[in-house]
Amino acid sequence: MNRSIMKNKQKKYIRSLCVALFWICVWQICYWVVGHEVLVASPFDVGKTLWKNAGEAWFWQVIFHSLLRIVKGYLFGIAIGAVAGVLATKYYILYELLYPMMSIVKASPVASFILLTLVWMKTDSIPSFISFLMVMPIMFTNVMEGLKRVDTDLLEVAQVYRWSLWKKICFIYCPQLWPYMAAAATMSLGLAWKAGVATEVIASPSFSIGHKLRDSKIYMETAELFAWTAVVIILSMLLEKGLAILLRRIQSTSRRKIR
Amino acid sequence: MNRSIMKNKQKKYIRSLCVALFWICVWQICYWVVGHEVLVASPFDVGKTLWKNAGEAWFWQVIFHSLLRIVKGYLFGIAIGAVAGVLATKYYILYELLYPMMSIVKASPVASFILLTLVWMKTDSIPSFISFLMVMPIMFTNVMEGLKRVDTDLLEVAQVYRWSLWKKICFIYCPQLWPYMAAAATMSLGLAWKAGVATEVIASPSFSIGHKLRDSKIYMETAELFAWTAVVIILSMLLEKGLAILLRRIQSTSRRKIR
Amino acid sequence: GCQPSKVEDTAMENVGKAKVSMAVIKGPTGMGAAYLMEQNAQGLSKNDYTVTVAASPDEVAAKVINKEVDIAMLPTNLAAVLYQKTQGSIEVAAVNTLGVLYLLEKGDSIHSLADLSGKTVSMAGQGAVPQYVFQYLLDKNQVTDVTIQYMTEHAEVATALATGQADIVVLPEPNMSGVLMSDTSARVALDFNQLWAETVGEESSLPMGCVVVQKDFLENNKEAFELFLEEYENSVLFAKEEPEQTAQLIQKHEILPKAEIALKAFPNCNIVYMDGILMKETLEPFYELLWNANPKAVGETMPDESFYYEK
Amino acid sequence: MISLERITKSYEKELYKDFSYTFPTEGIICLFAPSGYGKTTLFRLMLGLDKPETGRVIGMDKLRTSVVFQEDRLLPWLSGKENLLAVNQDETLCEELIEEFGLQEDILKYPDQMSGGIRRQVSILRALLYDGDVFFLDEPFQAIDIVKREEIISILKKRLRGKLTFFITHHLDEVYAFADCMLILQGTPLQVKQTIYREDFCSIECLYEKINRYSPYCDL
Amino acid sequence: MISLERITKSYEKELYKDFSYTFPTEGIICLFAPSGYGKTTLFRLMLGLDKPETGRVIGMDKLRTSVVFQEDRLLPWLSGKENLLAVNQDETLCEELIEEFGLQEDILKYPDQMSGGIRRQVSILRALLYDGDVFFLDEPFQAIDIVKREEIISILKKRLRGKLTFFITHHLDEVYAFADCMLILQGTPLQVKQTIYREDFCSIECLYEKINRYSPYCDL
Ligand SMILES: Nc1ncnc2c1ncn2[C@@H]1O[C@H](COP(=O)(O)OP(=O)(O)OP(=O)(O)O)[C@@H](O)[C@H]1O
Ligand SMILES: Nc1ncnc2c1ncn2[C@@H]1O[C@H](COP(=O)(O)OP(=O)(O)OP(=O)(O)O)[C@@H](O)[C@H]1O
Ligand SMILES: [Mg+2]
Ligand SMILES: [Mg+2]
Repeated sequence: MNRSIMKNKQKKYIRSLCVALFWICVWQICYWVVGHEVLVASPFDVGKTLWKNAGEAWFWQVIFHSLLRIVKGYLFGIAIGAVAGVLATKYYILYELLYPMMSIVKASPVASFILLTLVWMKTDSIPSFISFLMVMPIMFTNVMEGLKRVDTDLLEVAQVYRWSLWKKICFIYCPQLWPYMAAAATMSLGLAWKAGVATEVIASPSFSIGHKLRDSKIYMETAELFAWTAVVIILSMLLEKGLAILLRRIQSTSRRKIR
Repeated sequence: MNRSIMKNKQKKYIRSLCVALFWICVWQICYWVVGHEVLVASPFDVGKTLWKNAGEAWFWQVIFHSLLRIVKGYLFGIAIGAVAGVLATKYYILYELLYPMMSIVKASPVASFILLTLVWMKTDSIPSFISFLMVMPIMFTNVMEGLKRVDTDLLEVAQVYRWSLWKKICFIYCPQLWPYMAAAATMSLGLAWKAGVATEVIASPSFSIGHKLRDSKIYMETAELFAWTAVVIILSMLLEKGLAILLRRIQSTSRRKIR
Repeated sequence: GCQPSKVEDTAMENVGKAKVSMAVIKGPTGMGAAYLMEQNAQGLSKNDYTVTVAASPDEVAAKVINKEVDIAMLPTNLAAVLYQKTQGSIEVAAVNTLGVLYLLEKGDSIHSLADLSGKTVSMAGQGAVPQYVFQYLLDKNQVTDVTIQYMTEHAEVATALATGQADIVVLPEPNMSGVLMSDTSARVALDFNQLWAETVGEESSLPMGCVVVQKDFLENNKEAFELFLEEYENSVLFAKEEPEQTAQLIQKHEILPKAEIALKAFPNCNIVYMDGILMKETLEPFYELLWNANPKAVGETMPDESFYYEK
Repeated sequence: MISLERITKSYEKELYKDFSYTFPTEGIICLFAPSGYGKTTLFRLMLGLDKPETGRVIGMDKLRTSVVFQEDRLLPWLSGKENLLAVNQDETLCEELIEEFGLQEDILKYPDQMSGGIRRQVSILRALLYDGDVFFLDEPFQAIDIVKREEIISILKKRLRGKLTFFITHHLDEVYAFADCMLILQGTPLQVKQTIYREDFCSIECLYEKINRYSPYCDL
Repeated sequence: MISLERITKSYEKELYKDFSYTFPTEGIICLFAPSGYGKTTLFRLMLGLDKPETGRVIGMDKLRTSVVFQEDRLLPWLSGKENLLAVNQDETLCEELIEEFGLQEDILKYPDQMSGGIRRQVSILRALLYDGDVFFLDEPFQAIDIVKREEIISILKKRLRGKLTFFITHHLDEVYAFADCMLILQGTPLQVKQTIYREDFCSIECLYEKINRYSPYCDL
């Protein structure tokens, strides 16, 4: 049993490796086809740059600070979006008030109120704020959708057996909201990350991936640019993986099967 | 009956008006609090600017071109995301290949490969492309999630009664995927719109809202900036409303209750 | 210190010094202030400065509007716009950067504006200073048959040059250094600063960056501001005399990411210190040019007398 | 005392119109009516899950209710045991009941792993464990085999003694074995046509005959 | 001819072990076993919805199957009529059957607006409309009232003549009224303990006695 699991894991790693290799090949071919180092850096150069950077302390500091900023905004977005979704479902008047606000948040281009945010916030917190704005409406929509589809049959069970609100939340609402919230959390993680980094490019706080991207773009250091892009992508994948594991763990410890 | 419906509709309009008034009041208060015309324009000034602009032909041309660009990207994103989601669920190997690509698409900052896209594409099509990139992974995730949760009991019914694939799609898959796809479509509309306009700000094709936003920002014409932002928001809301009506119509003509 | 907008600490020996807050933009306009910032950091300056190194003009503009900073270094056109938008609550005290625009080519065919005739030039900045200046220079020199291909970003122009999609481009610092560092076949063909002098008059130069000050601040702290100007002029002089050392300081204070880049870009950035009548005479024709091209570029009206600071 | 006062309720057709009835305070009352005539609807009205158009239900306010729904309605993400404990934390009573039902093994499964009959038994267990003042059993013995059914009936009879229980079924043998009193309802709107008490049941055959005599379904 | 060859299937406990049986080619065969012993599982194996661990099911490949699942499994987003037509476009047969069942009104509703008994009848209708070669009826008469049940049994008997039907129930009166042959299964793993043919049914009482005599549940 144990051995077969190990073998399975090995197999999975090998497959992941193959996939990674496949995409790196695609990249290399792109490089050959384009034929300009300034446009597309070769995987090899990018690897070298990454390796060089990884040896330096500031590299990790930059990553750490960017991560911190964006994850902060993300978590706030998740929390506030969920709460807003619940309240808007419960109180119709709040829905009427919040819905246009969410549309505004979703639709208004950052460029429009960057001056405003610059006045009110430190450059450090703008990326957090933007990733917050990215995540919140997604969570809001999905929580509302999930609540709309909660099984009324089971709510009737709770009613006749006089369950407390708390019990209803634990046993009926949470398990049914879970997939919607999980989907929203997974989906918005990458977006928040991307939007956060994009804002860092504009607002450029000093220890930030966005700042590095900006500099390497201005000075046409394509290998550097691709290396930082790779960092962004790898981090995003790691975050997503981490989130998936976290979600799975939460789900399996609390309850087994959630439809 | 008919009269009461009309009364109901009137009531709804009045309520929407109240909500709009509420948010305009909030805005006006913001304006007073901030106290700098350059930072926050007054609703009155913005209204005036809008009114002035609306009288001119180019205003509508700009809107039309931006709309066209972004909606094009959005529709492609919807279609390709859905197809990719279906295929990735069906063929595991495709999932393995597509999943990292989706992560990359979701996470890689536009700034990193805007240079690439600028070389390969006309400025005109970049906003389409970016809103496409915004929508596709959302649709992909939601379709995969929806397919994972298709009721196997009903699939067994289809199996014993030997339904064709087509029938299965019409009667079992579509109705159950519908809410997931509708949520993804609604959710991503605003985001695509915002990302599209943001890209227009950078890539500035000549007839574009983004171009106007950029100009008014460079010249610090706050009223103009807010007016164009308002245009973006109003259009986004109209699009969302339109989408909601469309979705409801499709749903009601085809089937009544979709859980 | 990992604050994004770097606030230099001024720990010691500050008794009796006036507190002054100042904003600098990363890039050429900030380079002249490097030595001052260093002095300030060591407590050797005559005022007690709190310096913000901002990433974008937007950020500085926001701080000026909000009166968070007393002194700011800005692009000249933005200074004029802000003057109008704040109902004249700022003054311009000095020009600190001259023309940073250059015409680059691959090859060796352009030696004067006239050589551009019949060629295609790629550039960014449509509807902004680069376009207006370039157009003005072309018009004044009666070069009419130049095709200008506008691109969206300076970085795109640089890429186009590097990949051979464009042969002749107009680029500002610091993008130009980027090109020159990665592509040895590119050559600086024309210096807009020089062209300007040739076209407008020997004494004139093309002002791109300036120092502005809040009027409110001036009312109460005239001496402190005079001290600042003195110190700043020194700082600029130091930069011109000791480029290597300044480059190190520029890196240290994060005005540019690397000392080598700073050193390379240094001669092209035309850092100066110019105040009083000379400043006014430099700025006015420039604003007039912009105003003629597009009144919005200077905030709809030409700045009046009270815009110019007098000692 | 629970009573219905001039209740009206309709979906398309009128199920109840000015329907009034006063139920006894204890005993197992079987509601016997054709499919789709409104038995479940009556339960829902009494439980407050539906509102009547006019009229009201009296005497239900302060009563705790134990319900076996027509469908099982177990929470699919909880195991059988967890489903029970969600309703009443009393572990000892729970264990005792599980043992009485002989479900020690199956109770640990999740609803989608149980057979139909076991799911049904867990529903009944849930109602018993909650131990309400009034029981509503909507076809509780569906899918339960004959031997098990007899056992469960005797457990229920013991545990429901002295309480009021409403019971819906379509099987006369279940009525005969379980009910104290049988309300035969018929017609649209539904009306009580006949009340038969336990002492008049005699035997299943005679019950069958009695019902045929009053031909409750002749107006179908 | 359908037969099972040395079938093994287990969930936790072993439901079938080396189970072999050959069914007759026509007639209504009732499977009678306690709850949770594997009747539904056997249906699933025969229908190919589940795979046996070893052994195989022979003779099902080319047969069309009509199934009434233990749960209704109607598509909730289609009305009753649409649910029927999804299985067979034959409008006239559909109308005819609906009329025979007397469901003209209720068939237009959506499943969540139907009563339990009506949903069940629609399931049966669906199976009849598809008109497979083999019928699998898993407790088809749940929640259907006695009069309706008799009517439906006679319709089914008429329409299933000459076909093979598998039928699961826990009610002897249904066996007596409907089945041609009764397989009594018991034990874990499940085994056929007794086969009773229609000619030996005599009467319900005597059927009940026969079953008691063989006490199929004594090993519970
Ligand atoms: N939500 C609803 N919408 C429309 N009609 C409904 C709804 N609920 C119930 N009905 C109708 O009300 C009638 C009575 O339904 P009810 O479930 O009470 O029947 P029942 O007596 O419990 O039948 P059964 O024995 O089949 O369970 C049915 O004809 C049904 O179609
Ligand atoms: N997916 C599953 N996972 C685990 N156990 C299962 C699963 N499906 C069925 N079982 C077990 O197999 C046994 C037989 O189930 P089955 O549904 O065949 O019973 P049945 O004879 O149809 O009973 P009933 O008369 O109650 O419907 C049960 O004990 C059940 O717990
Ligand atoms: Mg019912
Ligand atoms: Mg079963």
